[in-house]
Amino acid sequence: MDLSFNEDDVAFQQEVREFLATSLPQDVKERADRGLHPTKEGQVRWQKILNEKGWMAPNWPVEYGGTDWTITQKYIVAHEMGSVAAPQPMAFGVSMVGPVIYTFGNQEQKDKYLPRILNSEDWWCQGYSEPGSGSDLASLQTKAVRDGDHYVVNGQKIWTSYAQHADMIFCLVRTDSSVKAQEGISFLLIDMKTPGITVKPIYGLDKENSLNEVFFEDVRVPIENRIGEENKGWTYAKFLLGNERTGIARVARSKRQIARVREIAGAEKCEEGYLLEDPDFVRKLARLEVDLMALEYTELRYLSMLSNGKKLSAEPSLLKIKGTEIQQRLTSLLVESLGMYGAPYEPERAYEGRNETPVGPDYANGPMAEHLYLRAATIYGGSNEIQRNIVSKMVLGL
Amino acid sequence: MDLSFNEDDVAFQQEVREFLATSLPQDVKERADRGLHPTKEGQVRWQKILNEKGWMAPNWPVEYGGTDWTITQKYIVAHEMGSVAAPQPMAFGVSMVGPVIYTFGNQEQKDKYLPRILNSEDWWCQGYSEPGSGSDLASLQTKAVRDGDHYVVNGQKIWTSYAQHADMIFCLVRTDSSVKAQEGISFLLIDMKTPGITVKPIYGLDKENSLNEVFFEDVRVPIENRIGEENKGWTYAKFLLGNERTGIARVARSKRQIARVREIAGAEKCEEGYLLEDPDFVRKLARLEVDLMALEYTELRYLSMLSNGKKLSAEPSLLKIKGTEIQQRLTSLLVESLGMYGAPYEPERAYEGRNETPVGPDYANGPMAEHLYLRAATIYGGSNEIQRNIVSKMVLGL
Amino acid sequence: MDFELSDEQNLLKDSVERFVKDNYSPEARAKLTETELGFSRDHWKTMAELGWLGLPFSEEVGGFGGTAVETMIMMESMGRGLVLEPFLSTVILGGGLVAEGGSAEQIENIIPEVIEGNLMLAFAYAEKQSRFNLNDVETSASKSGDGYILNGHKAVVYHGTTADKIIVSARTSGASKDKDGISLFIVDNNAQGLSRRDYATIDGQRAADIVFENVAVDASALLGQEGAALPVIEKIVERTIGALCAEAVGAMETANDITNEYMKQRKQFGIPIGKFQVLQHRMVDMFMEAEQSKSMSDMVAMKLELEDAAERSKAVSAVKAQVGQAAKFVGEQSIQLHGGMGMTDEYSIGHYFKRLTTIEMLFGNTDYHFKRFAALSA
Amino acid sequence: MDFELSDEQNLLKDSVERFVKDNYSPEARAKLTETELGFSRDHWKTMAELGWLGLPFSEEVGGFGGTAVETMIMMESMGRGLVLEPFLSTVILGGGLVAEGGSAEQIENIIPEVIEGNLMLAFAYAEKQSRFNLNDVETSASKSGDGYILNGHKAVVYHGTTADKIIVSARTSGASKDKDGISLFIVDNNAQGLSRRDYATIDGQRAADIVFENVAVDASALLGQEGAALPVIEKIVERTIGALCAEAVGAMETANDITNEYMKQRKQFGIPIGKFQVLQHRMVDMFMEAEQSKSMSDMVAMKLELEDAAERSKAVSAVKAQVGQAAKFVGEQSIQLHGGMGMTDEYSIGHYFKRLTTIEMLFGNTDYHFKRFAALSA
Repeated sequence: MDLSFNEDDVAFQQEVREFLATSLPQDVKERADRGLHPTKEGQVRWQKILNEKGWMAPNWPVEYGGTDWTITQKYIVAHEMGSVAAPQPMAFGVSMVGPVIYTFGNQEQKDKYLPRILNSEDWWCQGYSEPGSGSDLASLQTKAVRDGDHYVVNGQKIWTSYAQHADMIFCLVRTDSSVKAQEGISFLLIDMKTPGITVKPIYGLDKENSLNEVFFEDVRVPIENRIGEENKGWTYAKFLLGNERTGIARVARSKRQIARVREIAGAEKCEEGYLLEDPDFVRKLARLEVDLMALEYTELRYLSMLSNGKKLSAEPSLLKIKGTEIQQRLTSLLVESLGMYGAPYEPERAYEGRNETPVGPDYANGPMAEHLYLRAATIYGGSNEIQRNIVSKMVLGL
Repeated sequence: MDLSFNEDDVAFQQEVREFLATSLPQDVKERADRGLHPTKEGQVRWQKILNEKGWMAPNWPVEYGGTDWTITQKYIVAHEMGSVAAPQPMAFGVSMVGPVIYTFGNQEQKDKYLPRILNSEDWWCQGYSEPGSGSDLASLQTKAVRDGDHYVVNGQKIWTSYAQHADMIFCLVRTDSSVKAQEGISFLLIDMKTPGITVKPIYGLDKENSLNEVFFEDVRVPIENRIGEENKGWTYAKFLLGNERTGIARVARSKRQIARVREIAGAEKCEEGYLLEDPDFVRKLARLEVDLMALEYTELRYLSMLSNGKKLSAEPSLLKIKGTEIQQRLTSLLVESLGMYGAPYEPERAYEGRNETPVGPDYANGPMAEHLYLRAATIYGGSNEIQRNIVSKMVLGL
Repeated sequence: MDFELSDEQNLLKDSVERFVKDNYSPEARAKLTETELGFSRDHWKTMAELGWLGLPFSEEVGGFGGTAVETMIMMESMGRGLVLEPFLSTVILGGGLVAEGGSAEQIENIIPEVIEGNLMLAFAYAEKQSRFNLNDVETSASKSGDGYILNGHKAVVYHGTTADKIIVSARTSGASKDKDGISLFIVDNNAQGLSRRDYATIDGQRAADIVFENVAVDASALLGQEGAALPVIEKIVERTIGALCAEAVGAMETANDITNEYMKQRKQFGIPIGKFQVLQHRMVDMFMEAEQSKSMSDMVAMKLELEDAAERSKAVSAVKAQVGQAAKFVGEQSIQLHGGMGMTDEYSIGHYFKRLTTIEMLFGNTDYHFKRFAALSA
Repeated sequence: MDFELSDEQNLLKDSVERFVKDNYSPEARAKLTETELGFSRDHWKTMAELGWLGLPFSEEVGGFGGTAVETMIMMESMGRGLVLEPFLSTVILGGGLVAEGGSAEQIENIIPEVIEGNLMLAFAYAEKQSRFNLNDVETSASKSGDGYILNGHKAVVYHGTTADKIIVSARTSGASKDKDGISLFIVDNNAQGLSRRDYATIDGQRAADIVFENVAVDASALLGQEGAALPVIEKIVERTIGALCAEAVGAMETANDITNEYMKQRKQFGIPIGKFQVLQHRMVDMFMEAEQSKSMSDMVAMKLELEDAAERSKAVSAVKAQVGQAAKFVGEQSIQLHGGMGMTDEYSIGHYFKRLTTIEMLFGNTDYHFKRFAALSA
């Protein structure tokens, strides 16, 4: 057992710090730090910088462009990026569809898509959920019917994050309705410019457009855009969901949020001093910090087990559950720390053409938007209730 | 809407206070205040005093010995008794079997048992739970077979509180195994001195004997000891369970516990002052007080609805759930307030023949015993999980 | 002891519920929130016609002499529809301050106009540094001839956007947190030197930051005795908290109804999600929180009439703390149980969540009131 | 970064687990708790023979030079069986104080005897007024010739009943809460003027209140530098907290295993109660608490070797707070999920609950350590 950094680790940490100090664009950092949705342009600009450095896809195998970092190095990068609010690359490409492609795709697919993901030429989105299928993903109804060299896709996806920016969507579609729900699903990669695709914005609790509905009307998708075998899509989807859980704890981001709470509470007056001296506030912050520390070391312990060749069952669901609960408590505390200035709220588009910034102290711009948006954190990617079902079954055998 | 006391109420409150000041035996009060199990002798002595005053059974109809108090008067009595730690009469007789007898019993049964309950000549216990039937009460297996003018009872009851003191037990027994579980149950009153009954103590978490197993081996019970009709016992049992919920909130007792927490925390040193000044402790205590206040006014609101002729569904389950949660938080806080002196613990019988009182400050004797014993509060009388099932079904229609 | 409504009170309740049912469908409300004004002047007229705007005022000035119980009834029903009209700001808070602290002349000039629906009010009390502390006042009012000159910045004045007159707390003497030396002034919203930054709030309402830069007012603008306004402010803010908690009760009960209904309709894995025990128990906990809040809200409505200020204040903080906890839990879990649907601005449940979120914070959040309760209990 | 055990460490773990399996069935443990002694001298001998009593001591004095990681491994396994022998009191706490603060002579006289199993120790630090504050010491040690005279009352000295020597914190100078002026003394448990009140604790262990009435000791009884004992006490108490948290992890994991198994066996309404979703999720939460505690316990075992005292102290308080919360939740819910069966003294689960309850309190409860953590983070 060992928690220490060796000399190489310390040098690496220095390299990461220098890279971030010199390369992270200020505007990108600021939006991320406030918890606002990224702009497409800013996110892509930053991802291209990361890719130039070779750090776009640390978890990929080296042959496809990964970094071959030790878990200590990954920890260092995650935490250094978190502490300066450097955004992670959008997950849909590099963390979700990328691994599916290099694991189950054919050579052509690998050659075509992986470099474009690394260099952020394609913005990917995820076509999983449908109006009738939330937690019960396998009940999806979007149909793909073979017609010569194409599938003809009809149906609707929903809750599609950033579909309005997307160049590509990876979709679960039903290719066989005569078998059990999970057995008739295929995994397609679809160009968003294909005729018949319509994206309709959903305005969220935060009154911003990050979610969308995506409609498919006789959308023709070449069969070479199918991953793996027809009707085996569920296997690839499950692989992806498992993969999605790594990093879902978002420890580094939450650490930065703790620092933000301290910054704000240290500036907000309260009774005779500052909010940061209020015993109730101090206690809530300490509880969060300790819970976050417990999560951090649990994540590290699991990573250590994996890198020592041990297998995990559904333990990573714990990271999702605890991670999202902490994120929500943090945005709650951020909003609370604003006092009355938690109430003013207008979406970003309301400021278009106005020569004004949001009212109140500068740090009041962000927390409520993120607080509202992050209500989804315990819902998406398998709600926390579903995660507990999974642990109950897989780990506890109940 | 009106919360005020009228002149009569104020006079009545004065009467109650005087009665308690002059009539409540000091030894009985002290055990109750500490949260220790009552002795049989002390409890009976106190109940006889209450009965002499005519206050043994406030909730009974006047014709059987009730008091015809308004809800305000009941509130006053409960709260005055609570504030001086006067024990309530044992529920098994006066609150449980009594109402069953005057509601469903025949004249002979009423004449025979009700006066003896009022004057504490019979100590009753409750024969419901069995080893295989906890939350699933209707699955009980104790059999009663007709043999002439008698039932012959065979089987076992468990978790029977104070059976070691009891003169009588009211029992649910199976008189027909050929029908649906609830339909073959009868309700019998059984003399504990009947041959074939064996009481075996269960030592609880508190290492005291308040719970027991009761074994029935060919126990002959006269058929006139059956309440109502054969095989209709479930109806009476359900009536009783509904009845049991009134008063289950134990608000007055919890108010007294709040006062005890204040007494102890006001005497325990902590940092530069007393525990009662510690912000964390203050916060926990304030939360408890507010939660208790919410429970108190919810109970009153429900009582007000009932006395105005409105019907409640499963709302009283809320009183059980919240009341027991508060009781447990209170004993937790009491134990916590003792600091290191929360650890020493020996059952009462360990002191027999020793010329010693428990170690530590005098107030340290009691809280841990009650804390341990009250873990059962969220289990017995239908666990809090079962209560939530009931509310879900009956109130929310889920 | 009696928690039942009188026949008259039941009529009032029915009347408000009918208004809400007729005018506050989720769609209708959504439209109103998108308007410049943020509410409907027609609704306001209706409220005046129905006599609601005169509810808490004495009969002498044309009011109905209602108690906090009538206010509770009205606010609870308004909470069901998340009503947007500034009843709380104008009638309970602004009107309450005038009726409680004003001279006979001020009352005569203002209250009948409020009752008629011709005059709207807002109370500017919070400041950047004050958090929830009512006696933390740095805005200054310095004597100048017969009148006063106001300077300062007031934060997040609910309905300060549309009020005709702003009631401002300002310091006429003492240091910034002194209890003495605070005075109230009635200022025209278009007074010289007054500038406003208007904005929307997350609960779909409107508020403003108001800056006073050498705003000159007459002696007649002083509301009540110079330097002695704090007890008046505290009393009226406590009544406002009671009203706000009643609104929260209505909002919670409705959020629960909506969620409960959704759980019966929405199917996953082939069965309604309301059949999953974990979600059932969550819904039971939400129901219990609303029940407890309702009991406390009823209690405080009765206790607000108490003469004993300490007892009254303790009850008010207890209720706000209970309702604050409940509002947070019910609001957040309503979203959770709705899943993705709960995340959309279009669907109604999110608006209950947002209003409950602000109610938790307004006039002191849960922690603030637990602490105040504890201090009053010590 | 690596959380895996070495081969040697795995051997140690297997060895302790075997000992627990062979000697600590619930029935065997129940019998031991009913004895006068409260544990088994035979087991103690076995532990000595296996070398466990020398685990944390340096090789020079006959120990194995183990780190906090080895202690964690041993305590975690002991926690599984709720082992009663005074390993913590004698080896980690008492032995730790001697090894850390003692003179070469004291170390030589005491540690080998501890390692051999011939000498038991206990640490008397708490006092009636001190709560969890290690520097709140009123017991006095006044110079008298070459030696000292001790006076005072020490509260709840775990295993003070059976220890051969008591290590006592006493004030040689300063006021009652001063950090300077605290000294440690090694006192024979049968010293003239020392009187004991022995009793059982709820976790089935033994403790004593010890009164010192003019107890005279030689200068050689002083452990470490006069008046400068607090840093030594803090360091060793922190190691003890780490060990105690590891014990809690073992106890929680076992309580969870027992409960999980019970949920599979126990039927209600015709099906195992483990099929009810609400109970499943409760069990998942218990599992998660234990997992988080395990991670923190591992972490602190590694961090206890740190030189940076502030960083180490912060980690220790974080772990104790996390484990305290988890212990309370897991303990209480284990009882709840067992229903009536959980309420009996005969069944094993209650004993896990009780030990977890005391661990939450010992050396500072959850609130205490959250506060300490916050103070160290400020």
